[in-house]
Amino acid sequence: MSTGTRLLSLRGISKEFYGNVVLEDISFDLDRGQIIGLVGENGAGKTTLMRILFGMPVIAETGGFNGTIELDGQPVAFKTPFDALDAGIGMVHQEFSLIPGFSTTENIALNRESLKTNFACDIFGKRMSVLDRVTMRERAVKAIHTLGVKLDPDMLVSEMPVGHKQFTEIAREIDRKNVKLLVLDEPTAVLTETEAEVLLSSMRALAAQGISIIFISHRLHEITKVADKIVVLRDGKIVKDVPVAGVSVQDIAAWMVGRDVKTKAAHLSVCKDSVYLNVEHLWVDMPGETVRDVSFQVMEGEIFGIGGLAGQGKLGIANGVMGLFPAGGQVTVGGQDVILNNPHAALNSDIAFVSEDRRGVGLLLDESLEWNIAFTAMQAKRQHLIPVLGGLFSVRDEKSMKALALEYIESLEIRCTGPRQRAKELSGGNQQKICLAKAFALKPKLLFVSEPTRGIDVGAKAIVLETLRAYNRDYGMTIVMISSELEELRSICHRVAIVDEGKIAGILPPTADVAQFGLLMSGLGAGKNGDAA
Amino acid sequence: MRNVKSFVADNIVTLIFLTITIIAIPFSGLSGSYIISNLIDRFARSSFLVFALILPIMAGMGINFAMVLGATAGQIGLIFAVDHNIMGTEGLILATLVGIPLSVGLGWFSGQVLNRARGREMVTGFILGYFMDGIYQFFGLYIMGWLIPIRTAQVMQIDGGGVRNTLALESVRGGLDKIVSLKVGPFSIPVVTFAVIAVLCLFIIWFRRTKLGQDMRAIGQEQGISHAAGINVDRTRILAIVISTVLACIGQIIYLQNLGNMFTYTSQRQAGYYAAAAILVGGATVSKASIKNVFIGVFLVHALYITTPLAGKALFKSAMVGQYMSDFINYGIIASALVLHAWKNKRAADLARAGLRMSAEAQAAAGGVA
Amino acid sequence: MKRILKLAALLAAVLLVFAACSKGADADSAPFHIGVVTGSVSQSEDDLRGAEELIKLYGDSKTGGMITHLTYPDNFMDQMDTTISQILSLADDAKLKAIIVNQAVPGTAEAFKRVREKRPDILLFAGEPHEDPPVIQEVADMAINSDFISRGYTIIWAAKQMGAKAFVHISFPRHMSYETLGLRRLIMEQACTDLGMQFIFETAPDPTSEVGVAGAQQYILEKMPQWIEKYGEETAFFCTNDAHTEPLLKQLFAYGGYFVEADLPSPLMGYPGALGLDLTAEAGDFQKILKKVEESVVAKGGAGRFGTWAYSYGFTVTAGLGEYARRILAGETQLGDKASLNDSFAKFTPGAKWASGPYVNALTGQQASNHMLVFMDTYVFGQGYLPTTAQAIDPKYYEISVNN
Amino acid sequence: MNLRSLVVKITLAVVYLVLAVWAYGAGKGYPLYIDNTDLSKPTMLSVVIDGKSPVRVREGAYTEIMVKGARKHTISLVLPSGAEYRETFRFPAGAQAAEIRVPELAPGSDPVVRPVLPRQDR
Repeated sequence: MSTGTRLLSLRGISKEFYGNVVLEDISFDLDRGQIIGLVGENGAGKTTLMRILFGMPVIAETGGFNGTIELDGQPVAFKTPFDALDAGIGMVHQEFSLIPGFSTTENIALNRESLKTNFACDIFGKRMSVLDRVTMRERAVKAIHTLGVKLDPDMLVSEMPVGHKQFTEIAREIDRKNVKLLVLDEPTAVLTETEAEVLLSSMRALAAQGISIIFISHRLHEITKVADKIVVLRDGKIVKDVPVAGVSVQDIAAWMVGRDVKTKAAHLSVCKDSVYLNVEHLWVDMPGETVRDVSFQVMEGEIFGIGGLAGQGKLGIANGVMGLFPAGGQVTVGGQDVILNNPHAALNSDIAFVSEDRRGVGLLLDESLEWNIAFTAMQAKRQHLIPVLGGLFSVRDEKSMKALALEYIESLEIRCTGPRQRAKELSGGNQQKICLAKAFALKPKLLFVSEPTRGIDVGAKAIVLETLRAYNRDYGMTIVMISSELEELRSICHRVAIVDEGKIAGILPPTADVAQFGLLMSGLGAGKNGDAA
Repeated sequence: MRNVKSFVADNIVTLIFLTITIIAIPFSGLSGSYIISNLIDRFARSSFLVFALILPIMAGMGINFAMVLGATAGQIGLIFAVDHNIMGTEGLILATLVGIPLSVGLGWFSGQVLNRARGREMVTGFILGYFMDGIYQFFGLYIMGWLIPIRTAQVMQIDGGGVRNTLALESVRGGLDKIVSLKVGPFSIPVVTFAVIAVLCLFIIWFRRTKLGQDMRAIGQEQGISHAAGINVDRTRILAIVISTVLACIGQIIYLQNLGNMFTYTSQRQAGYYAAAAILVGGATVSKASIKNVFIGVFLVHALYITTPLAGKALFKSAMVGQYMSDFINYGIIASALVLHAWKNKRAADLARAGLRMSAEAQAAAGGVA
Repeated sequence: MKRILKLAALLAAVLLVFAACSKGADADSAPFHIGVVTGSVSQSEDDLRGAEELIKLYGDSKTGGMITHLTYPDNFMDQMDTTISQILSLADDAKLKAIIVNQAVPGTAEAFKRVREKRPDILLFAGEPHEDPPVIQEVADMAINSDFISRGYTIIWAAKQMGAKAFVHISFPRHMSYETLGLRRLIMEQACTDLGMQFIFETAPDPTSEVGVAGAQQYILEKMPQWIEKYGEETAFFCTNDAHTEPLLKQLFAYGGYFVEADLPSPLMGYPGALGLDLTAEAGDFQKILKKVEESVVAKGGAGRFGTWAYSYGFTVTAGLGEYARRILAGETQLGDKASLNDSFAKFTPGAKWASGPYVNALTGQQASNHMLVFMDTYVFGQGYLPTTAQAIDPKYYEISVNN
Repeated sequence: MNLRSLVVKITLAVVYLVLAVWAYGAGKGYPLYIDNTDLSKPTMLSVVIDGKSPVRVREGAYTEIMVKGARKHTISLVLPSGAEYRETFRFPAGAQAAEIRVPELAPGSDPVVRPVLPRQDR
């Protein structure tokens, strides 16, 4: 399918954000009619690379990039995405950018409508032209035909199945004049198996017509099926750039995750046999992290890890159980039903939650540390309050709040000037510790921690993980830890569940092969791989 | 059954007011011919103003309460025409010609402000209306008579400063309605006014088919996506408001030529309010409106305005309580329409969620644990 | 679209059904109906009580009587639409032959025009019009205002009869800039000169200014003793503002002095507050109210020193215009009969007579025969009616103008 | 295209202005004073101008009626007796207002339409 003529060359692309290197010396080539599979974990640099290719303003705003991009042998530097579009590069994003109330045709021709000028244009400009719907429909039909799929050109997007939306997006890019290169970012993530098959075959059809495709996906078997060659990114570097022939899904998963990390044998407590947390058919309507149907069990005294790629729903689980987003299903803790959609009820059932959104939900940034630590305990358990007038209302017990704060400042090694310092003056790692302290102050039997090490330095990371481990070991606290960092989960958890598309793809022991985790994340092997539960 | 339920839920606002009207009609004791002739009159009078709301709703800006600015421009045009003693249809044409440039300017201004108040367009528009009140009073009471001399005694305040409170529009009264007045049985139909309204309908239908109309529909649904597709969102929103403001200007002139009297400093305030009530009762929401909504809304709201005071009187045996009840209903319309709109939004979200729930439950029934 | 048509069809059907029904149930005996439109209790209670008095006399049209009563909206400045359609709805009744609007708020003239176009046979009366005199004169068969010009003379005349030697006029610039009030002050000054009395103008704070009603009343309370000391006890006081009236009366009872009548005279104006009377039991019955106020005034030693109109002006205008319309329709009199108009008003004010004169356009000097200025006899507590309406007023007073 | 657009815009602006000027000229109202003051035998009468709704003029009074434009106007007087006098007149050139004396019109003599100078006192 590759015609052998070079379309795109990336040479030595590097990019750093405020001293943080995200891309380092990226070079690869793409021929006409070639499909490249671009894979890598979250944060590996795929998104940044595509932003550079498209000339997104955010790149220039953060200091530009090094290296050169050549299109058709000519060096190009796009200032805006519109320049890239004009040069014949189309991009289909993971999130749909379709107007829901518009038909397929209207979306395909969005802002490129065929127009018929009239008298009013002479007065008020060409936006007064009337749409030429007949021509627009012809264009849409042609683009759909090129794509080789069945799409009703008159159907409203809001009434379409998800797959059709994806095709509409691609058809929109094809409808452009002289489109040479398509970037498809996780186009199959929302598709059913059959729909994905259709998409893959239409990708091949496009390639046959000389359109090159950069295909980003975490479904590795799709990559092996459709791509001509594969480029694996890890930590901002290209770790592999090979033709796809003979490469197995397991190989790619291992390249992606990296096989050189050895799991530390953790000092784990022994968990009891009784089930402490039981989740059945949980659904959560959390924007961007929809949980569709999740069931799992956590033993008393266990540290249970939940991993998976961003947007697959792992964050939704904790937020749903804690009542922060509309949810449904059955959740029992220690034999008691948890009333969903009611944060207060959740707190009262001896569950605490350390949110991934530290600054938004977790902390009262303008308040003192003692306030922050005692706040939830005060609200939920009415602790640290002195009743006045026979309990008619209460005042804060400053003394006990201070004692509480000092206790946690010491035990968690929070670096601060004292319990009266304001939360926003602390570093990220110390803020995270405050969040933990706040949760610990409730003396929960079950703790949900969401992304506890996100955005904090290595030293703080270690303390946070060690603290969790210690509370688990010393107090028998059951912990559900949600993290994007697989290694972290493997280093601390008894078992690790991987969430994919709002469902549990599988549960593995931390000692399982890293490639197995990679497969689960890639939407493969559900049920097939050793379920350790 | 499900269809009926869904139909009721989708048209709840319209149905509620239809029910109230149907109940009020017999109690009011008014004759059908009176109600119909009054409806014709009110229809001609106020439907143009209501049309001014369609485009901003289409562009996702909610109800343009800032249309009060356009109404003000129309009134300034009328003051000009009356002060210069331009009578009849010509007076209205002149008032419109004076009002249009003013309303374009004011519309551009309010479009700018509303762009800076994204997501809070309606309340900002409301406040803009009050802000305009101040400027307008300054203009009417101070600039007029000082910078712009007042030529006609009937326009001037008794003490000589500014435009008087109640302006008799005798010279332009019926300047549109009475060009051709068709008698059909007991009813007289202002043919030209209806023709103007028909032309406006055609304009709106045509406009929706233009590139600009398509862009407004697009940004009305998804600003971010439209922006990414290269549509100049800010400019399009401003244009929507400008057109709305100009239509409000013409609408107010049509309204006042029918009424024949103008409270110089308060008439414009009601413009946005009543138009909003009408379009909401007609089944429009703050995000979706059509010509059909305007017609149904104007019809229902005015049927209500005509009948409730008398129905209230008959029910409570007191003229005063009847008046209070009609006030209560009139003012309740917007509030309840907005509340019902919020309820509908919530229902839509619940419906979407129900899909999620059903799929989870279906899985559960199948005994499948992923 | 289809369902919309269905809805419309349904509504049209309902309209027609009820149109048919409402016509059928017509079994009343009254030869004609009279429509009365007033404000509500919160806006102008006396006007509304006048309409209720008419219903008491002639019955509600719903129950076979003569009177159909409606109210215009409280916020009539915002709802001209409603005012117009309320008045217009009266014309829907084929038996209705007269419409009385008191007070004729803005929109009345427009409504009258529309009624005329549909039903030229209906008599249109406007009480206390808010719109410009020429506007209302053009459309109404009769418009009624309080006669501020004649009273400029008669109040002074009455003060002299009661025994006053000086006349103090209390007001403030905002009121004095109103044409009617400013003109009356000039007429009063002239009348004082002619009747040999001293005229004094005193300024008091405007209750709508930042001092508020309380501040303005406090000012009167504090100033009155000084004024009475300065001008003597044989001085009559008059104020243009309602809020000033109560403290003025209070101090007059305490320190002496005369009070002829208020700007909008009624036994309810100022007296109940100044005397600490509770008149809820007597509401609407002016003879009882008058009696109770009088007893109290006499008890405080105010006999012969305090006056008022014995009946409320708003009440009498509503009821009197209704009576006048009824007489015309019944053929007992005809439109334009001044004596009958006065008599119609007097029917509701036993003991007090009314006088009326045509409105004169100050600019053109033209008389409007369908716009009457009316006033009634002054009642002096402990003494009885003064024949103010019987006084011949020198025409020169009508020629006084603010501009020269 | 650009030139064409410019021409269309200019034309539109011109049409706008022409329309405004026309409306101003054609719609300008002039007061007509109907003088009914010195009829030897006073009667109320109604005046119909240009077929509009009748205006009542009381005995011994004069009335101001606005007429639109300086073109030809038709005036007809209807006495209570039913007698009707109809007359057509053109507004005197340059006049700001005009006066019609009923006594001279009613008996059928030449219509007396007198130009009136602008009133200075307002």
